[in-house]
Amino acid sequence: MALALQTFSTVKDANAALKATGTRYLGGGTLVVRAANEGDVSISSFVRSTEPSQSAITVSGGTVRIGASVTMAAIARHPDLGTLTRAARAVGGPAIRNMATVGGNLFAPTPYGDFTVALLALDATVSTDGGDLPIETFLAKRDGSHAIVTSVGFALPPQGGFRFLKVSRIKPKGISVLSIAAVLEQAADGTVSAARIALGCMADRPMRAKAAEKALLGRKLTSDGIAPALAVASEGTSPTTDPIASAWYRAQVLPVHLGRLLLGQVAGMETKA
Amino acid sequence: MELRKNYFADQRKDDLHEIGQPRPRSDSPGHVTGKTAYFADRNFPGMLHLKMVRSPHHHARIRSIDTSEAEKHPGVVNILTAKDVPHNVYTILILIQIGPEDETVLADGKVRWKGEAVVAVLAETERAAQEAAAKVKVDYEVLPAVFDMEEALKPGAPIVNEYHGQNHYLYDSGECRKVRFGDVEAGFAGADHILEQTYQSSPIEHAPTETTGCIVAPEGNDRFTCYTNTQAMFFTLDNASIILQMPGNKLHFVGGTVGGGFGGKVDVIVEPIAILGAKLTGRPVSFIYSREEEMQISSPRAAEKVVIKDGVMKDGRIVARKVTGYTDAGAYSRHSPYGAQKGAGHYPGPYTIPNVWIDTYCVYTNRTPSSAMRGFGVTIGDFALEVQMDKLARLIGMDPLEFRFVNAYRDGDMKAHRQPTEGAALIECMQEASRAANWPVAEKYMAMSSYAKGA
Amino acid sequence: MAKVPVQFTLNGAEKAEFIDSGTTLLHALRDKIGDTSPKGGCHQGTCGACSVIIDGELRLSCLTLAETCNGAAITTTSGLSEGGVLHPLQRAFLDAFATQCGFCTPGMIMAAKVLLDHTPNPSRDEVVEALSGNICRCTGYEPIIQAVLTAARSNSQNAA
Amino acid sequence: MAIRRGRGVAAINYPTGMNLGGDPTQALVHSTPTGNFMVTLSSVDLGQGMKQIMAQICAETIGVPTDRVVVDTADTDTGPHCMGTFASRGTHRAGNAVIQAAKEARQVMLEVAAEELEVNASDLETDGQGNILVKGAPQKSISIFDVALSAHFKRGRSISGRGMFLIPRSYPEKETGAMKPSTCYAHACTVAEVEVDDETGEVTVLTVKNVFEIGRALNPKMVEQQLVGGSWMGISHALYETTEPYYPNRDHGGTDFNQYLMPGPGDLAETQIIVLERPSADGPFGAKGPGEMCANPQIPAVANAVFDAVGVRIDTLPITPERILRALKAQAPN
Repeated sequence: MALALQTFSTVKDANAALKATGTRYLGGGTLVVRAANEGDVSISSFVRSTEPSQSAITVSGGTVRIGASVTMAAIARHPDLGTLTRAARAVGGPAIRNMATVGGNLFAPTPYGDFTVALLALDATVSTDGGDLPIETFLAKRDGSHAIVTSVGFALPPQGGFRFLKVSRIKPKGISVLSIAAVLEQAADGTVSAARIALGCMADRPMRAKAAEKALLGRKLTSDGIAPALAVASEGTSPTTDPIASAWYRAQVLPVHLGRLLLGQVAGMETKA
Repeated sequence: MELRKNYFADQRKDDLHEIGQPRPRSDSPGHVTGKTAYFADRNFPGMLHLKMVRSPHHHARIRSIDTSEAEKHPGVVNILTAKDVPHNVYTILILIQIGPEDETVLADGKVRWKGEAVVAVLAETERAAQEAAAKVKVDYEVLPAVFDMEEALKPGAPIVNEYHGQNHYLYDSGECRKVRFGDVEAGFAGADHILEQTYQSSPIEHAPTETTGCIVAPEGNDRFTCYTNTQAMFFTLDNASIILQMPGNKLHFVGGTVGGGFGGKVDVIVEPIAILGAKLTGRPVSFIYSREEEMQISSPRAAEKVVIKDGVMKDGRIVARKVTGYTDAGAYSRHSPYGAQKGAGHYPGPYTIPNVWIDTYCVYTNRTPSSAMRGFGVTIGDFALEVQMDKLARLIGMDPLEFRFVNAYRDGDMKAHRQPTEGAALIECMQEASRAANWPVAEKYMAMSSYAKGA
Repeated sequence: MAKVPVQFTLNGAEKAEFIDSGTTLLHALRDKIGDTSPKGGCHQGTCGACSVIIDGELRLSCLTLAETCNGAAITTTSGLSEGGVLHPLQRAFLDAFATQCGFCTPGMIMAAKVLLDHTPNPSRDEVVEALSGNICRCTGYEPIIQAVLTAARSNSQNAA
Repeated sequence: MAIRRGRGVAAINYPTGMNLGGDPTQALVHSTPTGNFMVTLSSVDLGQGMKQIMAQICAETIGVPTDRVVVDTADTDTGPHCMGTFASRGTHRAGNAVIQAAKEARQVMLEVAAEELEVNASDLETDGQGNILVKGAPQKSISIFDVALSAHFKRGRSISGRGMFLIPRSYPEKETGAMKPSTCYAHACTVAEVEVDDETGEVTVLTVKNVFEIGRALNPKMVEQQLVGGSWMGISHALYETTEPYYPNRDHGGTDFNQYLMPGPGDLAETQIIVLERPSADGPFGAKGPGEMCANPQIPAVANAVFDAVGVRIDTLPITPERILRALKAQAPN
């Protein structure tokens, strides 16, 4: 079967077309066109939707909704999404960021999917034609998911409450050794009152570091304060081994990098902004 | 860049018109305007695309190959197997009488590394070739494989390549290329310290931005023009002539504009099969490695293991050096027997050592055949030698840079392979490095010269 | 095989072709239209040699389907010099000896052009970031970074 | 967390050519009717700039500006044999062949000029600008343009030459290994300075100071290109590159430029290049082959610098953060 592209003006029609075998949804092309170029003959047809809502970013009342077709570059330059610039710019180089979409990133296999790590820490909601799912549930089920993602939504974290770190061997553009996103709320005395920490490359898809989150509660962000959280940071992880790093290495340096992120020791990190 | 004209000024005239001038490169305007024509910047009507069916196993017997479904696939024009290649078993260095022929163009009865070419599919489009390749059925009986050079050299190890019969290349000097100079054991016996260390590398890819490939066009007169990015035109033409049993006058190679080579494009892999495809179909054929093929199928720089044993005196003189080098050729020779031999000629490095013993082995394992790369036979050896030098200096409590001055070769010094040193300049490089890096050494070293002692 | 029409401007000139559906822009440009300045270094989106500018944005033509470019304005390196006069970036690459094998050069120039179009006086870090999706195996990048910085300076001088 | 600094040195030499296989290259040179010169080869330019260098070598030898020389390569229907571009042999071997061919062509050119000027050819010299002058009487001269016209249309001479450079094969002696693996050697010394993060094993190469002795810098800017790019590749080999990250385990080989690691533009060391020239006896204008050796000394220099920084020896390439971290953890905890 020669390849073909089918374009639909609504998500509904595109979803219907995706029921046929050999079809793959075309977002920015960075995953599926690559697969076809590399000889994945299971792909015979690209399906895309041009429904305008998929390309929209809306920010209102502290809530953000990002259409699934929005690119990393569009997020990085959006005036109201400064919090996420670092995470959006963690994806690829400039050309990739002009192509790679939020929707695609949700499906990107480890070690890709750094932006999804951010979305997981933000506890985003993933919307499809068929309804909404918490991102954690969505990620768990994504391999069997055929419904086109239309958007993701989340509450903007308080000022300085979002932290993101991607560790890579190559600068400025390298794929992840690991990535960490954290949404932290602190009480007036500096103790952590709420924490969500998401990890990339510590499993076959982004995951939450729930033991570490729990261990941070009521603690201050000092070396001593975070020590219990670092001690349990690897709980539940099954880090990936790939050409970039082994599972052993990832497990070893996770607490180191998490500690640096929590202590604000990451170069270029804006903990206030 | 700074040219230091004060060194060796007595040996050089600087009165030239064109040499030594920073003339602009004549090819750069083409590069910056995108007009430089690389081999793939050609498009012939009716051009076919060649895709390889490759072995998924490291070592396996081929029980059968079934191409019937693939042949029926729309767009497929021809499918080639071992029986279609006139002289299927070859080795490229046969041109300089380094045999035996040990490699197949298309696997015949056996595969010896994961990724080995088994069946070539020629189709109207890349996509049709990929789809048809997926329909070729090869029945394999998986065999035990060996990946570790030490394991491969043990008795009873699976034999990687029957054309050799054992898992190492057989030189006229035996299982290894040897250099013997002085009496190394006597040297060790008289040394203040002995240090034996092992160094290891893994395969390294040339990773040129332009992948290996060629486009072959029939000229219509029984001649075939092969547009190629080979690093060696006649070397490739002559090997293709042997493999295809075609007289050289039927072959016309055009190249010379290459998107990076670094030694990765001297293996004569894509051209013969593409020419054969063009000959059998009468149509132009394009065979261009995918990036994945370039990374994992094309020959890398060999992994090497280097064992160095040194005897050193408290005053810094190295009095004996024994080096055992192992080059991991992968499943086939390609250029590796040459590289291992080149290594033997390179040790013990740019130092004058009275007692030297070198053994270099070319070892076969079930991995991607390795071959030449920038610094062939030397790069990894230099890593081992120069880390060893650092360790020796620290062992005797000497500054590592000064330690190298003590041992540096100079004009007239006899090398282990029995050539007198000529044109040495190691000392001057180190003197300049001492200044540039603000790494002071004793005045006596700064006063040294590579010119023959007493000259 | 279904042929579909594509129509866009390439370096200012109208182009219209019938192509196989699913064809990448890289193939359409090189094999149908004959602009071979974008190079196919990986077809994976990992080398940047195929970079082109689509409606002002840097894109990888190997991962872009040509059909999705209908109505777009596409710029390639072959379209930068006008009337035989090199673009300042091309001039700077020549003067800095920033090309060796030249295979990455058209993509590098595209990436640099987009940078300078949006950021006429970039910092070194901004240049590094702009070039980060493009692989060069020959130069060690430094001459390329210097060429882009030089081109930016010459641009700002001309503007002043 | 501690960022620890160290420096290391390495010194190397490198053989030019493939003597152990036998090493020939041929060249042809001829003039056009208007006194431009064609160099015909089958040598391959990999991007290192062979065509430009051959043009400069021919121009110097004939006595014309480089832009009057065109290099035609590599077409096996027209170009004479060349062993290939590898083993740092291109400039050295092909350059010598071009010199020989250009000398022969130059001799014909001078003979024709001598007939035109009615002097002896041995009394003539070139000015490098395209003119042939009588030694000691430069007012008596003829342009190479006119000489070529005369040769073609008046005197029936072919201003052309054949060049052949062959290093005969050296066969290593079986028992002693006596051999002649090279005709000349280039040299280098590198000092590298690194920072090592002792909690993650990450290495940053801060500076590399490279001194290269290359015989003769035929085109200094092109030499610089090679040496800067080579120095980068050396660092890349030291810290990043492998197609089998878990060698000898065959799994997890990279298949793209994301997985196959090389330093990016944000990973560059401050690089200093210093060049010395000790002309080789048999090189074209004394040149040796710098293309390969320039990527070698950085590897051990970086390895030694890592030891200097954190006190662990990594004797396996590449020196990855993982290998450093494992070694640090294996060190006695005190």
